[in-house]
Amino acid sequence: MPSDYLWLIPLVPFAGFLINGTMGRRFPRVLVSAVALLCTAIPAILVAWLWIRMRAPGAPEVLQIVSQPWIQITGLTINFAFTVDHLTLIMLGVVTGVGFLIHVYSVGYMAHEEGYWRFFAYLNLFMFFMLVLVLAESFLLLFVGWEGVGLASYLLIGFYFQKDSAANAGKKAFIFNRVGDFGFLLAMFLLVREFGSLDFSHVFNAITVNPDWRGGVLTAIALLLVLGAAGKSAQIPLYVWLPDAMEGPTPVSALIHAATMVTAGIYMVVRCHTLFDRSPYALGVVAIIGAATAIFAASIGMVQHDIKRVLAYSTISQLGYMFLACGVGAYTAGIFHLLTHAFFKALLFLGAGSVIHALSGEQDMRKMGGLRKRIPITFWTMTMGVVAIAGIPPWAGFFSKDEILYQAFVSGGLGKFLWFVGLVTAGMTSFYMFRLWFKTFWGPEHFDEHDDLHDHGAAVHAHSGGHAVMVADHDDEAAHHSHGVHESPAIMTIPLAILALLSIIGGWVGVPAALGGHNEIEHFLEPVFSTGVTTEAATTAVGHGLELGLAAVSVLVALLGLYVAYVFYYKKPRTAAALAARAPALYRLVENKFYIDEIYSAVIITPVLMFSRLILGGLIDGGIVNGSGAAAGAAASGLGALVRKVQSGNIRSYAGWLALGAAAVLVVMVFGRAIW
Amino acid sequence: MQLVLFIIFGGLAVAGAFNLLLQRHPINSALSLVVVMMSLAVLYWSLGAEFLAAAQVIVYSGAIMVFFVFVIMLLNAGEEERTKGSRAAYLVGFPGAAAIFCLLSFVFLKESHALGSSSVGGYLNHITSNISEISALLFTKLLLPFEVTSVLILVAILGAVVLARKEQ
Amino acid sequence: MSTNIVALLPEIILTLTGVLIMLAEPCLKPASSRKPLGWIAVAGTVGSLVAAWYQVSLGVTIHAFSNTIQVDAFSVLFHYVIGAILLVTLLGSLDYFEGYASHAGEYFALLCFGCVGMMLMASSVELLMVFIGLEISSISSYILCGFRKGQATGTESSIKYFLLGSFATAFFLYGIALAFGATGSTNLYAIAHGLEITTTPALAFTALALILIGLGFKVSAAPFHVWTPDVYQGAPAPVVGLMSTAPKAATFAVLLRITFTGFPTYQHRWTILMWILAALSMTVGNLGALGQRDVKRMLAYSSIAHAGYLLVAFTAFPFDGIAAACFYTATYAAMNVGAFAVITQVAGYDERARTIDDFTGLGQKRPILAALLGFFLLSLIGIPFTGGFFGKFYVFSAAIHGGHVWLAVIGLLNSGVACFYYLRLLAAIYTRPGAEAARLDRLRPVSVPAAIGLAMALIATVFLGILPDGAVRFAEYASHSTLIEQARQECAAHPEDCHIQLQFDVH
Amino acid sequence: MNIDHTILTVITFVPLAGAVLLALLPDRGRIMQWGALAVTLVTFALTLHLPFHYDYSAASGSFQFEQNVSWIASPAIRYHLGVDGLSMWLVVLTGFLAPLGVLVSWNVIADRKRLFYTLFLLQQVAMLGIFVSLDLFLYYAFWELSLVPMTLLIATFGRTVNRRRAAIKYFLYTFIPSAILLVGMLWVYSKTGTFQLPDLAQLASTHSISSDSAALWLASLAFLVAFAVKVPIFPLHGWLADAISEAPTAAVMVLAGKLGLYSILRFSFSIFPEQSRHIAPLMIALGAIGIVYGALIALVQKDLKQLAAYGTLGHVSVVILGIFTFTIAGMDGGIYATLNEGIGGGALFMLLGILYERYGTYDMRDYGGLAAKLPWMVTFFVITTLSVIGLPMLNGFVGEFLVLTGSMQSAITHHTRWTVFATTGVILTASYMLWMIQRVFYGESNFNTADVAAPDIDAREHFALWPMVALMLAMGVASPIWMRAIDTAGTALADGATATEPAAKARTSITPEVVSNSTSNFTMPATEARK
Amino acid sequence: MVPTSAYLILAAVLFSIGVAAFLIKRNLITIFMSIELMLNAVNLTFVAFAHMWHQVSGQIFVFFVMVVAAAEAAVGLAIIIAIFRTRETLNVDSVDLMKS
Repeated sequence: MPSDYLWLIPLVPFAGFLINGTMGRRFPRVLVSAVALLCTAIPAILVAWLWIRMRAPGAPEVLQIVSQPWIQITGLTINFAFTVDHLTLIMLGVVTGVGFLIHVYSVGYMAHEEGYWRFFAYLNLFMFFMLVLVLAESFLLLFVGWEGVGLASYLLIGFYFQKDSAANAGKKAFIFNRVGDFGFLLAMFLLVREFGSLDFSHVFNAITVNPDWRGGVLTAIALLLVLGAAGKSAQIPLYVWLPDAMEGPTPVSALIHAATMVTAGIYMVVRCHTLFDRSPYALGVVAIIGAATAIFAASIGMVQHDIKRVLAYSTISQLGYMFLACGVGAYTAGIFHLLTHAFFKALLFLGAGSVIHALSGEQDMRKMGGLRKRIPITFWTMTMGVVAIAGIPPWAGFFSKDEILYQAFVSGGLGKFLWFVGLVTAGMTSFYMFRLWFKTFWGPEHFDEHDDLHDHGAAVHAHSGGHAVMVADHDDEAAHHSHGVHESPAIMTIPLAILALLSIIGGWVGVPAALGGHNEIEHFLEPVFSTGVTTEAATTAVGHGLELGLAAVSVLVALLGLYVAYVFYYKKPRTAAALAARAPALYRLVENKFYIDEIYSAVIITPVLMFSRLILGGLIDGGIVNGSGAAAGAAASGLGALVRKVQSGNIRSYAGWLALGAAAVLVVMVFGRAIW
Repeated sequence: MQLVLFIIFGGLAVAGAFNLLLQRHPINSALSLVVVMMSLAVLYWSLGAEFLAAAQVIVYSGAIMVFFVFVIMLLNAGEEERTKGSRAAYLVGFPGAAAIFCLLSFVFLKESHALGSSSVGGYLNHITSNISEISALLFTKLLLPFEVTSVLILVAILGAVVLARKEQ
Repeated sequence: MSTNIVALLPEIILTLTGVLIMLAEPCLKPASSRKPLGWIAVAGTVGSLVAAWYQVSLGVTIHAFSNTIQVDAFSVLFHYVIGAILLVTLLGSLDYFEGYASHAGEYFALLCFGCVGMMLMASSVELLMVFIGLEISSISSYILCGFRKGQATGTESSIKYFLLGSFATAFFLYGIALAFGATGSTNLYAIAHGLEITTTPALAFTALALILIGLGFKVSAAPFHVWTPDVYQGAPAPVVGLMSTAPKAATFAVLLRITFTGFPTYQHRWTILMWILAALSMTVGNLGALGQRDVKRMLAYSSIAHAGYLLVAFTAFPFDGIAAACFYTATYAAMNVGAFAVITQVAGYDERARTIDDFTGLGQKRPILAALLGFFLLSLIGIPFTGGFFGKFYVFSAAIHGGHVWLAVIGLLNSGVACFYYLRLLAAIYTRPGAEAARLDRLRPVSVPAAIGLAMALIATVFLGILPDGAVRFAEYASHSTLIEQARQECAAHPEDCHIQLQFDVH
Repeated sequence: MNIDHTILTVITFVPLAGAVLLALLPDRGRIMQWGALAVTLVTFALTLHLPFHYDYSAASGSFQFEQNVSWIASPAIRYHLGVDGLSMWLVVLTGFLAPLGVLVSWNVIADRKRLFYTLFLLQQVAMLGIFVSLDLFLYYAFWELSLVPMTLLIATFGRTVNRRRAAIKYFLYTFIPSAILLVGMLWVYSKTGTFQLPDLAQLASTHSISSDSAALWLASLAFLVAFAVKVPIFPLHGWLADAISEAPTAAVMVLAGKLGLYSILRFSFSIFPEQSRHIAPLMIALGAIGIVYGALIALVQKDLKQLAAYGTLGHVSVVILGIFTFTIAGMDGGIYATLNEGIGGGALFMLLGILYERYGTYDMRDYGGLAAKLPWMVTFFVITTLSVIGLPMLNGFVGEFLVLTGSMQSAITHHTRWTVFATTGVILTASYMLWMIQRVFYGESNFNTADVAAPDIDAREHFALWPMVALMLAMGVASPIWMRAIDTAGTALADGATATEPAAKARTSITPEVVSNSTSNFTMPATEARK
Repeated sequence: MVPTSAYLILAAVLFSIGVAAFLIKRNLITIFMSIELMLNAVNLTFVAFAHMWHQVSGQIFVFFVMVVAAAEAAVGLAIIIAIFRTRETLNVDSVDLMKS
């Protein structure tokens, strides 16, 4: 049958992983990268072809293939089954497309790293699991991908495993994801209990055929799924792992922690929209979590100095947007923003990577500035990204963000409030992005010049062990470069360019009717959200005027953010510090990320460890469990000593015992019945 | 008649026994044991066991006790010194002994009516047939024990030889 | 051949052997080895075993000497056990005295005579006969205990055993006297019959109580066990091997006959007593062994415990109980005599190895001896596929079938406690030897006869563990043979209510 | 001729023959290793006969490869062997682990090799015997026999000075309950007159073992406690940590789990069905607690083996939780998880052993940054870890998932709470395993072990480890191969198909008020909402 | 006319005194004598019962007891002599090398 090749989409990267993972160590770098790129290019091509096939008129809306059963017991069967609908198509596109670009970029970025083969093997492994995730036809298979990407991210974050911080970050990421999985698993158990199956089609059909089945256990399932999503997509309260994940190489941050993996949560929620539609309560929770995360993360992002962390918090906040969208039932908007965000955030990260590469490892924005002439391509491409995320038309970010805000506004209940939060967040976003932009590319140069760069770089790398080779390489680079700060090679800049382009035009697929477009993506996804018509109705009812008004407002807010950033970090660079000095406590609070990590460790981790060590390990295990056995032994030997005390060795005493025993026996025999 | 004999010699036996208990010198104990045996012989006779009475006098007080006295002399055992042995002997033993006695006598008294009482002399009033019956029984019905006793005595002799002979 | 001779054949052969040895002894030069005498004893033992086999091959119950002894499968079984024990002991101690000026001749003779007494006990149904047999076996073991007159411990164990033994014998006799008083006879069947019509039941209880006290002492059942550790510790190893098994077997035979044949009327009473004695013996024995360093002493306590296991069988229904007791006696004899045979080899006449530490490293120095000892210890613990396991299993299943679940619980918990000290010895054997293991180097190589003896014990233990079917059948046959005889006697007493089936499928 | 009727005997006693052979061979050079390896490989090959000739279509609860001959006339004991879906794979697993055990002991056991390998093979005999015997007496014989070689292995080849203490502790801990178990067995026999498991199961199903319910209760407890100690179940695990941290790797690989769990499934469940169901809530609670408890204590261990020991406690508790739900998913998952425990735990202990072989310490604080030096080692370690923490596509996940699914399905309301509690184990397990990985392999290299010249995994160890890894992947991806047989057994043991019947089928008939009250507490199971 | 029980109780008295003597006396020989005393008590019982049952078998039993007593005396005293040889004392309390 024709869609068998669906299998190839995930399996090819897996093959790549196997090849590089087992033999890569002995391969030359060229070969490694060739394998890796090939194994990501092929799926991309396949997806493109698939796309074409499914856009073709009369093409089935859903492709499904079922293969061997994976788990099969009486009463429950779980198959290896893939399904492709339009939602999947979009995800596939993002994953393979952006994924491929980032692979290309990595070839340049990682060129001098040791463990090159390892890196690409892991990347391919990630691609495999990510594709399984989006293609899965059952909750459990989705969970496979879900865990798999978690694993890949664990391995990649801990890529510089000699660095304790890196290893820690990897562990942290995995464990926080596990907390999410805890929810996901429980949701699946409940699903099995309620539906006896984990296939999407089966479950969702079962729900749709019971129109009056709302809330109840569905809410439970939905909330548990939300917990899972929060873990994967770094939402409150489980977002803390994402900033630390920046310990990984920058392409990893771009691919996994910006474009693809972290959006898995949103994808999952959207995939289960049938379920969520039946549980307004859960949806409300989603929306609130989203909004809260968005503004919270943005506020932290405003004061970070590490360029990658700024981007990380911005990612969290953007993911919050998407959650918000899902929460108000605007799944399309969520996916739309997911799409555009994939483009510009990937772009931003890669750009940041390029900057770091240029400064040979420097990540602190306070040590940057004035780079726009040194690395023009990076500058221009990154500018595109900044503008896009800031939400200035006609860049991609504007359309998707605006859609979300609009949908939030028109959704009843908390809608207005959510909209306001989103709006504020938009302002903050544009502020901290431009702050980054100004601090990095404008103003005086704070980075050290070429001559003493090495020691500095060495200093940087000494603490980040993995780069050792890179430093060495920079010496001879320095030989034929005029100065240490240099533009990245083409293999890195080309992906940047492409992504820049995408983050300009990417949004045009979703131009709302109000702006004279006709929201293709909406129609494209319609078969998936056949239930999403409600929001559609709202649009027409309210009319375009409102939509335009809101758009204008958000644009203004964005520009305001731009202006403030301009004033603070270009016009009068002191004002920021002055402002910070005005409210030092607040500033410190925000700069230290509201001490969330500390709170977690103080409230949860330390008590748990103490409890285990003292109560469980010491009292129960050492005391009761082992103590009881020892006590029994002591009692036995004590009695034994008693018995041996009788054995005084003196004949007369023995005779005494005999006499006593005799008397006892006589008593028993004579009065036996009576005393028995 | 019976009663008188019983009271006199029973009392004598008990007295002898107590004397054995109280005397500190083995010889005195031995002699008091002889007294007990003699008085028991009388009681045997009064119960119509004339043969046993004789045997008691000859074998027991004659042979065995002489043997005892002989060994006492041989090892010239003197006054037994009051070493303090184990307290268990007293703390445990005497209650035990007392209990044994009480239980036994309790049982005997309980059953005394069923046991009836006995008149002087045997149920056969001429001694010869008593002995003849004993011998008859001994060589017919209880032949085997009688024969086997020889083995017992053989063992005893062996033992005496093995144990008492000085290692060279 | 007259029935009397047939009935007494094994005993006669042994007696003659003993006498022959005593006659031969003076003919040998004082300095020369006494081994030949030992060989004579071995030959005699084999002969008596053959005779026992001949007896059982007749397949009928023989009453001889006007009902003083009764030779049935039951007594033959015990004859086998006692004879086998004697054989292993003799083989093990053939060259035990080599190089020591000692009365080896008398030793062999005494062993033979002692076993004559035990065999008589096993087959007699007349308390007088039992008493004589008991005295023969006891006196000979008194002497054997003190055989190494050099050591103070030897004579001490001898005197302890002697005084306390006679003390207990007095109780036993008293019991017989009262039994005689209650029933007017000392023949078990007569007693059984008399008890049904006796007018003085209390006397009968007391009689049985006193008899059980006396015999309880002989089998070292708590609370009459006090003598055991001291006596065993002081006595020579082979003698302990013998007297911890053979006299006990004989005494248990007597106990079985007295309780089940003589006093079945009062079973409801003595079951209680047996229950208590069993529980007490098991517990006391195992607990006492816990802290022991001296191996023989430890095994003494363990023998107390095993007496307890055996007493458990008395609480079961007659048929199961007797069968189980017979089987367990056999297995216990096999493994215990085996263990002591090994210890004899290791310790030797001069008691090189006394404490557990002295056995450290045996596994290195003498792997085979160590393996054998280990095996016997495992059997004593009751590890499956050894006789000890099936024996325990059989006994306790009988008890549980008799409804005494809690006794079984106590017993098996005890066997758990018991592991501890057996394992300590086992672990010592298999830990790497230190400097103290030097004395093990002076070990003589195991002589051929000793090896044969060990092999016999080993084979018996393994066989009883893995293929116990035949043994079980024989035990059941024995049990049946005595019970059926009892039934016959009752029929003779009052023929009206006589309903018993007189055949039992031997195979 | 058809070997099917004797194959089990052959499988069981080939190692015995091997043991005897080794005992006779001279202990020179590598004779012992090669001999043991050959024997175990042959045994493994023989065990493979079972899955290939197993009749998967046979009715559930029926035994195959049976051999049933009279052994002892009275008490009626028969030499009765046979396997079903429950025991077959356990037999194969036992056969599979043995050669690996030999391989990992290859150099570690330097002297007294003969003793070691003889005991090792005897241990295998006992375990195989336990899995194949269908006669209670025979089973018990093997059960007790299995104690001896293990105890001697610990006492003789233990790691530290208190090896003897640990050995005796292990022995007593398991022997005393077994003694009580014997009483229970004998009681059952005295009531029924048979030791044959099928007959007993038959009688039990018709409630005709005994009418005395109190006695039945005691007997069932006697069985359960004995098994629970062997497993071990939560409060009864006193021996585990000591025994594991002392015992040599090859012994540890087979120390915990299988035997006890199998015995519960086979004997407690079929002889005391009602009692087992009545006590299920307690056992489920203990299982759930055990999961979290083991994980939490493992979290704070400094000693790698202690950590693994408490981890083991957690994993066997998962099985307990599963099987006592009496749902099909729980049963199948539990049995599957038993196999996984053997493989995952075995692999983990092998790796620890290999590590110890290199560095001579189990103390985490002496390790660090080994990943750079031992790439293969870290690879195996990570894979094993992932299997242990239940990453999908590896074996651990399938069992764990089914178990928890089952416990969520099981018909008693408050199980939902325990399920949630137990599921937290997912987090904690990951925590301590990753913590260990990081402490040992990542970060700066530790000065205690930095200068030790340690080679990476060598060929022999590759031979030992690859089968494990391959099996982890295979059992994670292609579980039906194993599940086919297991499912028949699981279905026979579980409470029929009711528990797995999905609620949605009945949803159409839901009345509004029921919906409203099921809204009020959503943990209420479908089974109730249905009426 | 004396009730049989009187004889029995007399025997019991003697027996108990024998037991007590065994417990009290220090000298091995004396202890041995107390055993003889106990045996005599038993004999008295036998004779009394023999008289009661009009059966001589009881008397014969006594006869055998005497024989056995003689044998025991021979062995016992031999042992005592051996003891005396090894430790030059007859005090029972000094015979406790082996204990616990």
